[in-house]
Amino acid sequence: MTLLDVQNLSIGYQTAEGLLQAVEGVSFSLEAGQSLGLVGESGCGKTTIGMALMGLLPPNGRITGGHVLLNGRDLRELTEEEMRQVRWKEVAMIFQAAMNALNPVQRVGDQMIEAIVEHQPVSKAQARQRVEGLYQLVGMPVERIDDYPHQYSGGMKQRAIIAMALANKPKLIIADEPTTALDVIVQDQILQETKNLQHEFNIGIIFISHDISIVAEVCQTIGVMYAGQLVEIGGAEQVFYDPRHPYTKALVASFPTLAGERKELKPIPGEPPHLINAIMGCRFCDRCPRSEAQCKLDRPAWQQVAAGHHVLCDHC
Amino acid sequence: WAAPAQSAGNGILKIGVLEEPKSLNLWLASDAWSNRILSLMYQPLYLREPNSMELVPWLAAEQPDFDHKTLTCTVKLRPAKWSDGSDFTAEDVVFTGHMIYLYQMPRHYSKWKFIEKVEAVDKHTVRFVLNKPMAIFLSRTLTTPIVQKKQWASLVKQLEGSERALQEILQHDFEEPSVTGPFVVDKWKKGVFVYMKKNPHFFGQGQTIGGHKLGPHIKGIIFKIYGTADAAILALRKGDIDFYWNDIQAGYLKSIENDPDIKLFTNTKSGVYYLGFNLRRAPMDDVAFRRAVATLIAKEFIIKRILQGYGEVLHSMIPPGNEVFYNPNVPKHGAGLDRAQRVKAAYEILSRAGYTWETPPVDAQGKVQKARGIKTPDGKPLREVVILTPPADYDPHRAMSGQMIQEWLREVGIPVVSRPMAFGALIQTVKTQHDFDCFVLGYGKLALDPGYLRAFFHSSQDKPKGWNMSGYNNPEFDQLATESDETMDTAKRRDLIFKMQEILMSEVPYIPLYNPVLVEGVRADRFTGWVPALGGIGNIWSLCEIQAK
Amino acid sequence: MNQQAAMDLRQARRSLWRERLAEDWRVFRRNPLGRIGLTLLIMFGLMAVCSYIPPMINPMYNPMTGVDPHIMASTGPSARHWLGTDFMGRDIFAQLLAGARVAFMVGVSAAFMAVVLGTALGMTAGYMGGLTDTLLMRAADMIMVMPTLLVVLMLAALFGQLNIWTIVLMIALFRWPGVSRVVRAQTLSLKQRPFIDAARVAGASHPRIIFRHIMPNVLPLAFLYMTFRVTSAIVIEAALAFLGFGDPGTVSWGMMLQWVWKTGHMFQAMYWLLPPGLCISLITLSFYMLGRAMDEVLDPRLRDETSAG
Amino acid sequence: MSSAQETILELRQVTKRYQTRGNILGRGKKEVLALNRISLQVRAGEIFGLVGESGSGKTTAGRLIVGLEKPDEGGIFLNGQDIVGLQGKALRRYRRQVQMVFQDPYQSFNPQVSIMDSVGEPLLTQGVAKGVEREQMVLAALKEAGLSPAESYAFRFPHQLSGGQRQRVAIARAMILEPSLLVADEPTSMLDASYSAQIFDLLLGVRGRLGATVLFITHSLASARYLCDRVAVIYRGNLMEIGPAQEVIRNPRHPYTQALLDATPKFGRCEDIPRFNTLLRAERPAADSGVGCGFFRRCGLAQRARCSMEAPEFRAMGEGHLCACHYAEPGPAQADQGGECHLGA
Amino acid sequence: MKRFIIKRMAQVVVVLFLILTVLFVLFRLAPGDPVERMVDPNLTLEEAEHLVEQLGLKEPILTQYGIYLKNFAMGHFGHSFHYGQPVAEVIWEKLPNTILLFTTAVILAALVGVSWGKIAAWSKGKWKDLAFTVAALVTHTLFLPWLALLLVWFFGYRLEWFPITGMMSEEVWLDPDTAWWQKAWDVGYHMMLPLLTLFLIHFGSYLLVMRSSMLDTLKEDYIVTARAKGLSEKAIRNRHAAPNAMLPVVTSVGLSLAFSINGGALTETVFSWPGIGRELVFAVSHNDYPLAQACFLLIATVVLFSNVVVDVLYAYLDPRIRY
Ligand SMILES: Nc1ncnc2c1ncn2[C@@H]1O[C@H](COP(=O)(O)OP(=O)(O)OP(=O)(O)O)[C@@H](O)[C@H]1O
Ligand SMILES: Nc1ncnc2c1ncn2[C@@H]1O[C@H](COP(=O)(O)OP(=O)(O)OP(=O)(O)O)[C@@H](O)[C@H]1O
Ligand SMILES: [Mg+2]
Ligand SMILES: [Mg+2]
Repeated sequence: MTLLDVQNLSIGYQTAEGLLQAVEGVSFSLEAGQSLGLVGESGCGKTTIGMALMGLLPPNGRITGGHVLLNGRDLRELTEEEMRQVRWKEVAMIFQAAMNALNPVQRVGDQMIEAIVEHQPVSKAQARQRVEGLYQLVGMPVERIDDYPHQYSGGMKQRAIIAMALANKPKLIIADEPTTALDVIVQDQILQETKNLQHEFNIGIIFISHDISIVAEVCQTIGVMYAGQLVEIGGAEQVFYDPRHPYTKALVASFPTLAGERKELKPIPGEPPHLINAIMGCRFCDRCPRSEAQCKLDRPAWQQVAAGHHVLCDHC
Repeated sequence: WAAPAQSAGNGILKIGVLEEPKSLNLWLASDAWSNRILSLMYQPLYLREPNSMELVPWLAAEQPDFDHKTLTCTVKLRPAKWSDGSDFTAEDVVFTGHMIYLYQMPRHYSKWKFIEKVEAVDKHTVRFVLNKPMAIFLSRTLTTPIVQKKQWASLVKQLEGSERALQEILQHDFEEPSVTGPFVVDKWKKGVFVYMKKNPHFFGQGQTIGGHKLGPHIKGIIFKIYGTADAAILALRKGDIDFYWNDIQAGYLKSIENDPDIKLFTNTKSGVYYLGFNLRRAPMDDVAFRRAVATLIAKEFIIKRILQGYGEVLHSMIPPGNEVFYNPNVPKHGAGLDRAQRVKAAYEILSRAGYTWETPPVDAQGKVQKARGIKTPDGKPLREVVILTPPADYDPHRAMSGQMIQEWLREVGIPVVSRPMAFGALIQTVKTQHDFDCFVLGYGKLALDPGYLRAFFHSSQDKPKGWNMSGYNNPEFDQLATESDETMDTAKRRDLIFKMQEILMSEVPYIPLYNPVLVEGVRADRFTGWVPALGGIGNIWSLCEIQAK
Repeated sequence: MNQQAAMDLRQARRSLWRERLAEDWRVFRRNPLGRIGLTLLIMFGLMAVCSYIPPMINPMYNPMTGVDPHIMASTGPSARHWLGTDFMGRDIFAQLLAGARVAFMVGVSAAFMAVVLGTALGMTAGYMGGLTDTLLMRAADMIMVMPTLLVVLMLAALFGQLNIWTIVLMIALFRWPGVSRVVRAQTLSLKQRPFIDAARVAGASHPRIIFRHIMPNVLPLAFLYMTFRVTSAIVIEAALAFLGFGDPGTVSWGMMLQWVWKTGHMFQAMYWLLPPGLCISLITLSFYMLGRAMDEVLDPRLRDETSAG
Repeated sequence: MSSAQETILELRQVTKRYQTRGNILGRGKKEVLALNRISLQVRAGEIFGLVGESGSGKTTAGRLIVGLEKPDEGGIFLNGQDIVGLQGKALRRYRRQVQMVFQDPYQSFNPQVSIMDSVGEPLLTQGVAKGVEREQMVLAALKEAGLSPAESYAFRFPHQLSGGQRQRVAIARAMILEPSLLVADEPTSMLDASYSAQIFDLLLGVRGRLGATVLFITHSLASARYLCDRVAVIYRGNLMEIGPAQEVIRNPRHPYTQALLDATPKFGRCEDIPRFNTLLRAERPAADSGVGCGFFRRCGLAQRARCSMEAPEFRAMGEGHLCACHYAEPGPAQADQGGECHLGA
Repeated sequence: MKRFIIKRMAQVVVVLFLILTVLFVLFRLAPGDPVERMVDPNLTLEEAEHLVEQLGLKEPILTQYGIYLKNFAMGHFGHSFHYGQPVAEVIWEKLPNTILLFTTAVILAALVGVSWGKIAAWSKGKWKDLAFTVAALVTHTLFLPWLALLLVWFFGYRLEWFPITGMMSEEVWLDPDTAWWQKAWDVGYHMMLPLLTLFLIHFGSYLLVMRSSMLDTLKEDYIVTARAKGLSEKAIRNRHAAPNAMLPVVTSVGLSLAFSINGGALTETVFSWPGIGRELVFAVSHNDYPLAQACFLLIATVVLFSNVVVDVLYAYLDPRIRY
């Protein structure tokens, strides 16, 4: 059964200048135990989607359309109290800024115990035992449970958060740039661990990053986002070896690699559009080498280019 | 909420005051607030009777027997007891005198230093020997409060040879001072109240002294300390207190005048508020200038407008309430004149003295006009004169008077500014530094003995921190003052004092302005028998005579 | 051609600043606190300006020395005296207007001095570091723990005769440490910012770094602090006057309150008790609100939020 | 690749220590060895890459080179002239030749100063040009950096530009004096991939058109490979390996470089990338004095007796390829297994 | 920690010494001597001179300074000119009253201000926030003496609910039969208005500081984490946001203490609450220098030590700080 089904999700932020359409018409689905990567440059709405899935949009943010079905249940129809039950029990999140995601004045262990006790009928002592187990799972010394966050290194904090995300054995974890602030070596270790844990517990993961290479390493399915829209989605190989959308192509082409010949990088000219202004046609057309006059006016439609490989472009 | 206790019923009088006594040490606590309490405790040999203002024997048994030839005075004492039950004897009087003399007790020493000898003739007779005749002997020396030898002797002994003996004495604190007065302090909650209970050993209990049948008829007095007048007035209105022992300011009067429960008493004070000149400087050294200023000041206006009627005009440095020494026939500059007449009179005085104007205050037709360009007799423009006054919050009346005087003097073209100055600074400038032109000050509680005239105007007092702030120097006056000081015959002394007043008012180093009237309020429904006196109903006689209704 | 280009550039530069001010103004205006504060302040400003008018109409409206010849006691509002008269027959409205002038004078000049002093010392301490920093900050710490009102009170009693300028000076002398601490912290953090390094790499000298790079970033903060200091200066002066230690020759609102309190009109002369206190409170409030609003204009997070996207 | 072979910049045994500020009491005060006896030479006209993880001392090296800081020991030579301790005028003159682009484009501009004045500042302070002339030069430089129309960018404040634009402005500012050496401190680490390609292009242009030498500081092996002629790998202030970019990255000899390469996420056709599976240990204690091998704490090969006491010498591993490891041997890399590619695992 | 405290204490002592010296210098620099200001025509010039000498005001300055320091070190603060009593005794009588009033008010204000500030920030933009913020803004900026006078007028004069002065009714304290709780009740009853004044003035500032600090905290990532964990609103507010938001409040309380002491003195003066603040104003206006000096020093000491306490408290609340 489909774990998560996002249909036509649109999200707007109310700002001083008007409604900022941060996400528009995004659809994807995720099977249990699978991983989906969302890539795209800064400000394209990745975090916004993640937050919307958790029901944690900031006060000025609002889902303006679409559905989010978790195990067939529409999260948008849940009351705040029901949503609260869903959080962390069914969907957990690993945040972009792990450094700041832990409360600096509470012991790390207590923060994890809190997450368990809130959702499960266990005593604090039992919860603590569980936390100790989790620490071992993510390879952290158990005796540091009672430390404060500032006594941890960046990698340890990130591990602690991963452990915390696993605390209630959720079915879905949203990982929003979990390794951005880390060194490569630590990042590598964490990514490996994440993968192992995912397999072990059969967890669905939505992995958000602006770094294609990281997503490539972790995810089976990849969605490429641009200016609030999902522009291409498909299997990892499909997307990277056979990118169809001009943006995806440009993105892949602008990324230096370690392998192969030193190819020339092709920068993408221009800047992404302002999301405040209503955009009629294709959002990428101003920067697209292949754009035509018509692109500006017509809303592009989804094309299937291969099984499970879809592109939001009329010309591919 | 807490209902006001019916104090009359239990025989306890409640008095509202603004400050608590400094201490119960007689030698330290000389201020008005301490005095309210200490005057009920420490008693003198003689006391003024409120109606006649005559001295009547108090701790003394009869009028003093003064031998003018030998300058010896014998005083017979009443059989009285200290509050600790021991007898009051001549030794206590002798001891008090010695103490004052020995330590140069501030405020008392000058009243005792001319005493050659004081001795106890027997247990109830004291003999004083003076080294020269002294007018204030009867009125001031013999009214010094007496302290108990038993209580102080050990301390005095201890302090023998000490350098700072006076300081030690002033800082000495008794839990329970032995006194002879009608009340003793029973409980004192600092900053909150002082409770005085009746002294069972009070010598006057049931006696008739000076025509007054003395009680006290009340069990005790609670002095409630209200830091602010508004609180005290409110307490009086609510009946929390029976008597507010302080001058009620005009602002409050409106709200209590028509209150049937409150009875107001209006009495004069023994006070002088005046404008003083610095005679060491021009143009204030010119008597014509001073007279012109005196002429220009409309004292009635000040009384009517600034004091809102609560005051009397002063024409002499001795207030009229001091019937014995007040000279009604001194020169009264500008009395009864209206504004234009004053200007004309002043113009005449000044121009006769040689002052000139570019535009004189009075034109050829005799009409008053705006004066300009006044010049002194030597042809120089008149410099600006500054009148220093206390600030309005310290005493709005004086500050405002300064302002009015400024306006009036400008009418004849004298350039004046009135400048309020913080009180401490004012005293410093005027009394110590002598760096001023004119000032407005006043004394609210002058003694009835006019000895202060000498202090204020004798040339020997013209030094930094001396009381002759004007720098007045008149050998004739000095002569009279010294003579009057040593004249013990009242009639003769009165002549001298009259003459001194005449000289002063003709030369006007100070221009007396007004003597405020004191308004006090009591609850009409609680106690009766208040004794009005110069200085108000708050006096020992009242407190010895009042009875619950 | 070249001249034309130069002119264009100059114009572009000007419009750049205009835009920036306009943007600041927009942010400021969005803030209701700022709008209310500014309106109130303009009102008080008008009062201060108008304070010169009543004495010109009739000398009896002179706030300090003018007395109504027909009135001998405090009276309530009337056509002749809009807010009534005080115990001597002086016009309360005229006093209130004069009080506005004094409040501005005291508040702005004391705050200005405190802020100039605080900024200069704070920047010196922050930029120089080392011993200078330690000494200045210890001094600041020491002054900071003193209750200003009580200190000035004590000095007033000791040295007598305080005129309004000495009061202003003393307030300034005791209120700079707060400013200098903030400015110092800001300077320290600015010093660490890469753009200072960038300027150094560009070859900028120390004075240039201080005045061109640090100062413009510190000044808004200093200006912000000035509004808060204005309130505290006004309050301190008013409290001082209320306690009877003010300049006896100046009609300030605190002085008016003192008169009503000390002359025993508290219970019957509401018309006299209310206006000065209300004015002090409102002017404090308005400067405070202005400061808060400016705080939001200056808050970099806010600016980044609006500029993002 | 590069034809010019003369050395423009040389670091000789440069050591830099920092005192970390403890608390108010001075407790917790530590000495950080940011650079430990680093020696390297940058040749004129090349793009030289300095690669390392966060905290390895890359920025410190850059700051020392532009004279923002002084080394505790050692010398820095530009065209043979020692620049350590330059002051006042001399320092200012030196900075006409050496400029820097900072890591964080959001922080390296004074928010109160317009782009025009920021970019024009070096002209003013170096007394090159004033007034209209200066403004024209700024406009030209902005155009050069790919910001056109330049006028519309010049009269803006930094916060009105995107990160990519700011970084281009930063390059314009650094290049306006036409320095011979440009230190670019991770100019793209805060930017999106699509922008970094633009910046790379610009830097290549800087080298190409203006003939400037570029010291490119980065944590990413991939960008180093793309951009640089030669690279140096440093770890916690210690130089590990140095050599031609392609050589070092495709054939790393130092365990640390190998580990780094292993850990770098790869994508694309990565079959030919060897995998070393270097054993990394959890941190182990070692003296922090700079003796011994800098990588000893984490190295799986290291033996306490040798590595913690004896600093390894640089030994040639190939043509211009030096490596500081007791256990490194010249010759082709010995990969555990070839080409595991993580794509879509 | 211990070392930190000791070091801070040493700093406090140094600063106190400096203040002491400054006070001494100030009082000697001041024109005139205290006796000069006793305007009493009964006090003759001769007597005044003698008194000045006896009070030790004629010694050489350095001798006076030496004596002054020695006395302070030994805890002798001299004798009050006004009361003639040792200053320490005067202060000792008044100090408990100040502590009672001031700390009660500050603690109450802090409790209410902080909890309401918490709620206001939590419901930012809603009516509750608006009401709380406006109330805080208004009370915070009210001119304290004026507020006090208004309260006197309204509760004391109009409604006659509360006494407007002093701290106890004499009936209660004279009656030997009154129980302690009656006395306590009586003091509390008298304390109502000054307490209300101080409370109103302070609670606003606590509320505002807490509110803005809380708003800052709410933007932090760990709050989002807490939300994501599915914690209840209350738990997030009280367990995660509030403790962090408290940190700046604690600092600001420490820093504003000096300023609130001004307010304390004004309140005590208006309500004639027999405390240190009023005593200082009284001493100053009566030229009682030893008393004024000691009161001031006491206040400075209290402020300095409270700052140390605040630092320690801060370290206790924030585990990131370890001295
Ligand atoms: N609270 C908010 N109010 C207004 N606009 C917002 C808010 N949060 C985000 N945005 C805007 O919504 C858009 C999408 O933001 P989002 O944080 O989802 O991007 P992102 O893809 O996660 O970017 P990054 O890679 O920088 O994290 C951006 O343009 C951003 O400016
Ligand atoms: N001013 C300073 N005071 C104290 N320590 C410093 C200072 N600057 C740098 N360090 C320390 O020196 C070491 C090297 O820092 P540096 O900034 O050069 O690293 P980097 O390689 O540029 O790292 P990053 O990739 O994070 O920019 C680090 O451990 C850092 O903590
Ligand atoms: Mg994001
Ligand atoms: Mg760096």
